[in-house]
Amino acid sequence: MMKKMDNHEQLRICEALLFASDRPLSSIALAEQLPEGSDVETILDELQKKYKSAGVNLVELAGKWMFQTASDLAFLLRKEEEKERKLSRAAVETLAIIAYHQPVTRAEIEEIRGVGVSKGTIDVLMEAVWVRPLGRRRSPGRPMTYGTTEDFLVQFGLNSVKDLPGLSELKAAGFLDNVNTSRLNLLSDEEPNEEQPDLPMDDDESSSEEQVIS
Amino acid sequence: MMKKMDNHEQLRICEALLFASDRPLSSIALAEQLPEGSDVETILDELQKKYKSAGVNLVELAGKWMFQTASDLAFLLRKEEEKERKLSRAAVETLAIIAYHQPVTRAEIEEIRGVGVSKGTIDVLMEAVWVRPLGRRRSPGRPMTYGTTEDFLVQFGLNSVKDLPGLSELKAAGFLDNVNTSRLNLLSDEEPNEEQPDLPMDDDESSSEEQVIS
Amino acid sequence: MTETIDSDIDDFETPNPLLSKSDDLADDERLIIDIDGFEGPLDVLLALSRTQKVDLKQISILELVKQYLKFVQQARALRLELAADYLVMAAWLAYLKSRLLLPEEENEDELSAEELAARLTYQLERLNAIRERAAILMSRNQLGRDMFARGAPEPVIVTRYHTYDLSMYELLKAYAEYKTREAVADVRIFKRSVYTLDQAISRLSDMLGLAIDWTSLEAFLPDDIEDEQMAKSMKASMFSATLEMAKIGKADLVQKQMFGPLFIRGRKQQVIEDDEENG
Repeated sequence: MMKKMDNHEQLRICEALLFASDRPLSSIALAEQLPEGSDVETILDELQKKYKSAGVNLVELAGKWMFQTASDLAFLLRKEEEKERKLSRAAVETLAIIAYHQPVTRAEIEEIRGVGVSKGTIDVLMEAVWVRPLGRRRSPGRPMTYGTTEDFLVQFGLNSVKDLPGLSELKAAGFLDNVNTSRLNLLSDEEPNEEQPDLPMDDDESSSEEQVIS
Repeated sequence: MMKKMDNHEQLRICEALLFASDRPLSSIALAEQLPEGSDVETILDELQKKYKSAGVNLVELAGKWMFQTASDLAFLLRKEEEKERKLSRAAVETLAIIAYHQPVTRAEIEEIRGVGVSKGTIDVLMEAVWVRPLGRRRSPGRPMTYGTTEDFLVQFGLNSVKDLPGLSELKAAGFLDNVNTSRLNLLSDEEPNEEQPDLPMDDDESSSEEQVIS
Repeated sequence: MTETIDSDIDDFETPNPLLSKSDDLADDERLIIDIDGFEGPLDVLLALSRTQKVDLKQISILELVKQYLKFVQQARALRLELAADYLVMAAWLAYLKSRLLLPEEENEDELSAEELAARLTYQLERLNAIRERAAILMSRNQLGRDMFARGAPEPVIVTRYHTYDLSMYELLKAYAEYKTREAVADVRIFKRSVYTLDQAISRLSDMLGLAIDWTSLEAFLPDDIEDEQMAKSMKASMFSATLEMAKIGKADLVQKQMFGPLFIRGRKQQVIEDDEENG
């Protein structure tokens, strides 16, 4: 049907598909709609430039692409009346710990916060589809580990968890080292955190991409 | 705050508002978001021109404005999916009876099967393009007769319905193992279609080509 | 940023107002404890550390320990229920305090007081760091709040076609099954010609009256039966009848050789008695 499709036509197709969607689309999904051999990356690059100063921008989120309103117009579009997801302090803190430490167990979250995680906290984050179980860790008790979702990245405008603000500083300061979850760790005479050979990541359930942080 | 807003900025705002809106917006609604004295109509005109040859167009519908996928790209939003379905037992049996007894009316199929044939059963066979109406019988009520199609022959690798194995061949092939042959012979029809003198084909509606069988 | 976000940040950044440093108040008074406002002992320690007005790294752990122990003391004085977490921390801090105050003994097996203190500092710093990141994260422009996706997405409409597959085998099997069913359904059982046992007994009784001497069973059978099946049935029933008659004592039976003819003779007296009974 489309034996000879010029660049402009390919751009229009990507434009239409991305415009029609309210979710990010992968370049692979876009390529499927283009003639074989099309250079999707270049087209996306052109498209991004085309919309650079428009009221709508093409952004890369969670490794995918979507149009969204320009961030500088937020003052105009912000929906105050929209029920703001009012997260508790504990939930926000737990979300941050999960984002920066993923894959992380509940015990580790508790250790970092120095207090028990109430049952509802992780539930709320899962309900918001910002957090999901990543699989069980291969350690005694096989505890569940948690990580963030694609929705989380999209919501907070991140292309990947590697783009979390201040990630490298946290890492450099040693704050993302393994968390010693023995509750008596302050009293124990062992070096904190050094040896945790019993907590290798579980990779049968969680995909490797989730482990970018550690 | 926006004391001096240039035309481009106003255009961006309209662009973002129209993009983010879940329904078409009137120029009045748009004007409310712009500095007083803004010329919304001109802005909309410009915006429409900007998107004229894009993958999305700005269209006016019932006096309101909205973005819409360019009509020549609408095909992108339509997908056709093939899904294989299984025929019910009743459908397979009905198909077999139609094949062996065509042209046959629904009432005759019911009589042969000893059970009612639902409308859906023949519909499914027609959807599969294996069965089609052959015409009406010249008998009271002028019932529709059914027969098999070209597609049916192709599906089963037959040159003609006469190539369907007869009862004795079925028996030899082991299909009728549990049946007393003498009794079967008593009931014999069973070269397919050969003797159907009491079922003259209707030829006012069905063209002769449809009477491949008789 | 929205006000909501600002208040989120406030939650993290400002110490609990009840703990905030107000120099015009005595210690006892400003340490009015609102346990509900804290998220565990580390949270309390972080809040207390802010009163030192120095970077966490430079904080005086000894001072912090004293503050915490005082905090717990106050809570107890006010009979506030403290969660176990707070008490475990208090116990550990008391231990740390003693270690910090006593001259260090060289002990290879134990961590030094400084190392223990460093460990506490590390935990406080780590929690503080993640809180700062949480605040930054929440203050980012968010989709659905600051930026928006297409409000009226145009869905991809999927039309499904159904395809069917059927093999010749399945088709023939279905036809064969129907044929089989039809054959089975068509079995008719005809009424067989049967000479019943009752009929035979009645016939035998009547005829035994006439035959006082030994008579062959064959003689009791009618010779005008053309239906072979009927004849067989009659023979069988008559045989059964003789056995029945012999059993109730109305007849005697004799067979001189294997497969030889069967001879029957009526028993008169019994018949009479029987007649009396019947009468």
